[in-house]
Amino acid sequence: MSEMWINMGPQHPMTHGLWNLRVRIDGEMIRDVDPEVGYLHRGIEKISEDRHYNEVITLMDRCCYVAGLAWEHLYILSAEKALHIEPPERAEYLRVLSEEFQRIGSHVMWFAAFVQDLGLTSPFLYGMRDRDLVLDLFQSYTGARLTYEYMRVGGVRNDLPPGFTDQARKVLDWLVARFHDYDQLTLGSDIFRKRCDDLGVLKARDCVTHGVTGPMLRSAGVKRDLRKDRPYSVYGQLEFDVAVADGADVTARYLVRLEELRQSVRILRQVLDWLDRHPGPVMAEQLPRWLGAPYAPQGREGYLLKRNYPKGLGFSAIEEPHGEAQAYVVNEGGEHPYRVKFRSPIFANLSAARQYLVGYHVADIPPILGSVDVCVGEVDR
Amino acid sequence: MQPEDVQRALGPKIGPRLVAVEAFPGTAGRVRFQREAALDVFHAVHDDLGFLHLSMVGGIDWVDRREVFYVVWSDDTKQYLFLSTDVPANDAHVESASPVWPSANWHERETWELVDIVFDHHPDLRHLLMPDGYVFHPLLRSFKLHEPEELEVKTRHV
Amino acid sequence: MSNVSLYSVSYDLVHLVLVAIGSVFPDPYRAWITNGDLVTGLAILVFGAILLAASMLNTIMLIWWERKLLGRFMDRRGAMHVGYAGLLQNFADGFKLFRKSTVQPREADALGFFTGPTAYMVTSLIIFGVLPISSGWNSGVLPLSLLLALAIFSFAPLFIFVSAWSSNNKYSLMGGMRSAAQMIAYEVPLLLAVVAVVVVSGSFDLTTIVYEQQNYWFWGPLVVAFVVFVAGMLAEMERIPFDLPEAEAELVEGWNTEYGGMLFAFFMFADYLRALVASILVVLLFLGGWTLPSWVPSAATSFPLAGIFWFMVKTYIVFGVFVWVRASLPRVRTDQLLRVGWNRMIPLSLLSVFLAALLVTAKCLPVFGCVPSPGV
Amino acid sequence: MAAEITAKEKPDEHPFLWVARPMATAARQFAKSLFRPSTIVYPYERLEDPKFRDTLEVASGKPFGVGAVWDNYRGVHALNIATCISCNLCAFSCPDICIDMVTVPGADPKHPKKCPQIDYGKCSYCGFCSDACPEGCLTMTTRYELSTPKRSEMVYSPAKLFEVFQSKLPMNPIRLARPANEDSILLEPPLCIGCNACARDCPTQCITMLDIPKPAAKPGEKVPRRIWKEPVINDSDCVRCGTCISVCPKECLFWGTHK
Repeated sequence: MSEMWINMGPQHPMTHGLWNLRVRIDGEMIRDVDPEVGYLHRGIEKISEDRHYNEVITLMDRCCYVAGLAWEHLYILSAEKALHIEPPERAEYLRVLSEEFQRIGSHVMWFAAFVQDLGLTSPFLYGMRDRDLVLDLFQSYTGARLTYEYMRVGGVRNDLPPGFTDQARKVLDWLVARFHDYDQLTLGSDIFRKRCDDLGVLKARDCVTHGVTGPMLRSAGVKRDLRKDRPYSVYGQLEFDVAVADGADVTARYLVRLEELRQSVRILRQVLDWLDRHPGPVMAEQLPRWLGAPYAPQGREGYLLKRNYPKGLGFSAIEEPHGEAQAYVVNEGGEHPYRVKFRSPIFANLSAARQYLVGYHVADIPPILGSVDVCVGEVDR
Repeated sequence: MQPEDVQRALGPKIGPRLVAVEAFPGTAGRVRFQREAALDVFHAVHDDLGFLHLSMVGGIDWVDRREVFYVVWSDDTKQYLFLSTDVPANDAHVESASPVWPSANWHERETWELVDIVFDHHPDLRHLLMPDGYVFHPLLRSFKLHEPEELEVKTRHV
Repeated sequence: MSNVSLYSVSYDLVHLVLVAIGSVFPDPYRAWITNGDLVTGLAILVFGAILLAASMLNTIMLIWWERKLLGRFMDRRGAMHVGYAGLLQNFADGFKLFRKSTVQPREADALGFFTGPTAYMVTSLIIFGVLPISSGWNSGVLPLSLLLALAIFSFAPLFIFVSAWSSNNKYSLMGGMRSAAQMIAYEVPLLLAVVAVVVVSGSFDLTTIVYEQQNYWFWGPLVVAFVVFVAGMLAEMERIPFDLPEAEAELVEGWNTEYGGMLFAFFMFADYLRALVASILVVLLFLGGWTLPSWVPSAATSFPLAGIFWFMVKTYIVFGVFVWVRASLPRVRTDQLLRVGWNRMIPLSLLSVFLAALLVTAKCLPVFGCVPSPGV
Repeated sequence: MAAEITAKEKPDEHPFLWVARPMATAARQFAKSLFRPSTIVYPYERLEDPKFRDTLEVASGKPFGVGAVWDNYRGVHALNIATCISCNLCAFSCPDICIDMVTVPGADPKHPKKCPQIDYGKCSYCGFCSDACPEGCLTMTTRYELSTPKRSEMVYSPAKLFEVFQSKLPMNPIRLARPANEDSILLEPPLCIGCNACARDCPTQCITMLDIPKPAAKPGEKVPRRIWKEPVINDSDCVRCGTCISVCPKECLFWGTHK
């Protein structure tokens, strides 16, 4: 049989973004793959070096367009460490609220895209409809539906509007009922099980070797979740379980994500209760003095350096909806960060593509990559 | 695991090529070593200390020198560990970590093309994010962005 | 049962017009104008035009029906702006496609590239010539109309493969291969399921088959054949869950990736023509055609064109079931599809033939509460 | 690596249910949305319309997250020209550099007034400008319909932004509180020449020039030629726009903390 290379991408329904998967096929079988990324490279790390600490937040929303608030949280945690700032506790709870709602939004969006790859058309719209409720909530307290710009160094921009928590609880109740529908539409159908069982298998050992994290790793039976293992923010005070499944295949990833949705709802109920009981400030009192008017003309050059502003290194890692994201901010005492480096979980998950794609059918590429949950904005940065 | 533990475990193997193990908030420490010791440090950290998971490789351009840093994670102690080494700017190359952690592959490709640090014995050092044949290294300090339109200070009387 | 048929109506119409025209001319010309051959020829043309218009119109309405149904399944509204409830949306879409220029890839083979969609469209249209619509409303009595319809129906893989191959696109080629494999695999059980119907009804004529169902619809006694036929038709129509040849997730649009404008419209339109044919065949073979059960009050069947009305209602409901399946099921994989086709469908369809023969020879049909018609 | 299974075990396949459950779910959704699908027929129905929102909630029972706080939406800006003090802070705070300060026609020609002009082709709606506005005259409204056939029409002049302000749309009420301990503007006295540029350009007129005593000439030194005045800045009125710093010819003003 003769083999041939086909380019799946950069414009292809499977890619969910702008990247290219080169596949060598033999009939319908995959013999080799070579992912090519970089079509969406905007140089966010470079641009950040020319921006004030707060202005970088606008870039974070564009990093991953389905998990903007999670990336804001990641950057803010790291920048605050580099600048030696302590946010108030209520701000931390608001950030966790945002991150968990973002997880729900991201996973529901993933569900929609994933079933669309399998040819299930109507659950796609159910997913988009349910995500819209989460976006409505975001709009009501951050003021935007996709690019939130909500968090600030030292806290968050504003407190919740009145009546938010009741509305949020109603939305959570509605969502929990919808998760049952999702299960019926996918796991309940024989065709889904026939297509997804034992597909795209990546065992725990390979996951660790190739740096794969997030739901893909947990679906292989490894119980690693930074929210539990290395509690950042206020996750240490919240009760939840880590979703783990056996099987390491597409169905297992589906199970892990659906369970994470339910755990997120559980976390959110606790956070909402806490927020109801503990009013307080959402912005740190003691900000570095120059953060107040960071944008105005600074006068003689280098005055900040002259003032001996403390330098610092900030490193943070969070469990983003797609996996383990890290940020490293180097503060050399200027008004801009000296260097910002982000670690995108999908970047690593995608680099292992050869391990979980070769040997399956061409028709299996969309569901397998769908279960990886590719978001190119954060791969290319 | 504390920085002292790391120092105790790595010290005998690496010897004087281990520059220091510093405390670094949120991690088990920051191991600074000379680049000649790179592979030994990687093997020691991977095999002896059990940091099986390489999360991130990156580079920083300090104009006169360049720093390569690695972030590794251990499932046993549930901690991160920073490794960092300096390379001179005019001779920026270091041993690749790919043989020890295959996940370093793409991270090193990215670091090479953005910060211009060559990784020796890398299996596949090609452009990743930038187009093939791109000769610049954008994350170097010498690579200037377009100047933003100068914000003139316009006041009422000018 | 009246003697009126679509062809006889058009013959009478043409005859009437020609006599009227001939009356103004002197005699030798009048005789030439009203002679039988000319009337027959023109009548065939008019008959074809009416058939074409009717089938086209129905297909467009079928697309509208699918869009509206699918919209409600997906918790949305479907087309709603052009015309009342979006009835004219598909005309607008068709007009848009009609105005687009036809782009031919440089490396494509022109002959196959253009004949493929055209022939696909034409063969799909021809089938309507042999399908009876109501009592007497047919193109005349064809003793083998069922066989003819299925024979024309199975031309399609050839043209799909030709257009896919001549597109010179790897995705198209894979789609064409899949299409050929799939259609051939499902052709066999489809025909075997039809054999079961033929065994029970004793005829290859669609009109006769419908009249055989006056006492009981065939889907009851021939339930296995019914299931096999519907599943086979889903595969032949290339609709979800069997739309692998144009699986948009991995093959972009499969064999019509390279087509745009009117040529794409041909493909799209022919797909729905075939869906209409499939729904009509299901109604004719298993759901009693234009007849209604005897317990239905006679008022429901006594108004003019009642047969056609009920026939269309049944057809649209059957298509609605196809839409329902599309809204709720994922796509299967090629190897799974073929395995089901060869390993499950063919034994099932053989079983259905066997059961049909058993029913007839053991005279079990009255079990279903029906008196067998004298022909059995 | 001991695995603990908290996700549900894979449910067993039901050989006889085949595809019944997904089809039943789809049919249930069909029945629910037969009369009122969840979609909102956008140009005719708008979520920001409170009347429509109330009827919808009753009709479908679906919780709508927006509730009564649609006002927080960050859309097109509204500019109250009357209260704008031309402090430039919006332009400085813009990460996308889409705000330009342009002269507003109709003002005193000797004292032309500059107000922000926003290019919505570049704007990212981050709200930093309205957060930075010390007078609250630049706010964001709920207007979100911006499509236009020409790129040049994406640039909103101050007059156009004032029209938005006059249309009385709900405005985003959220303000970012200024931190309690901001830097102040300090003077390095030996460098000052008393030129009055800072006091003249201060948008809030919080700088007053106070006379300082002219020192007596020391033997062998000339008294520097300058105006014997020094700026004094009223910190409670200052909006920290930095205009004085940028116009100071001698660079004698700088950011810092009072001792």
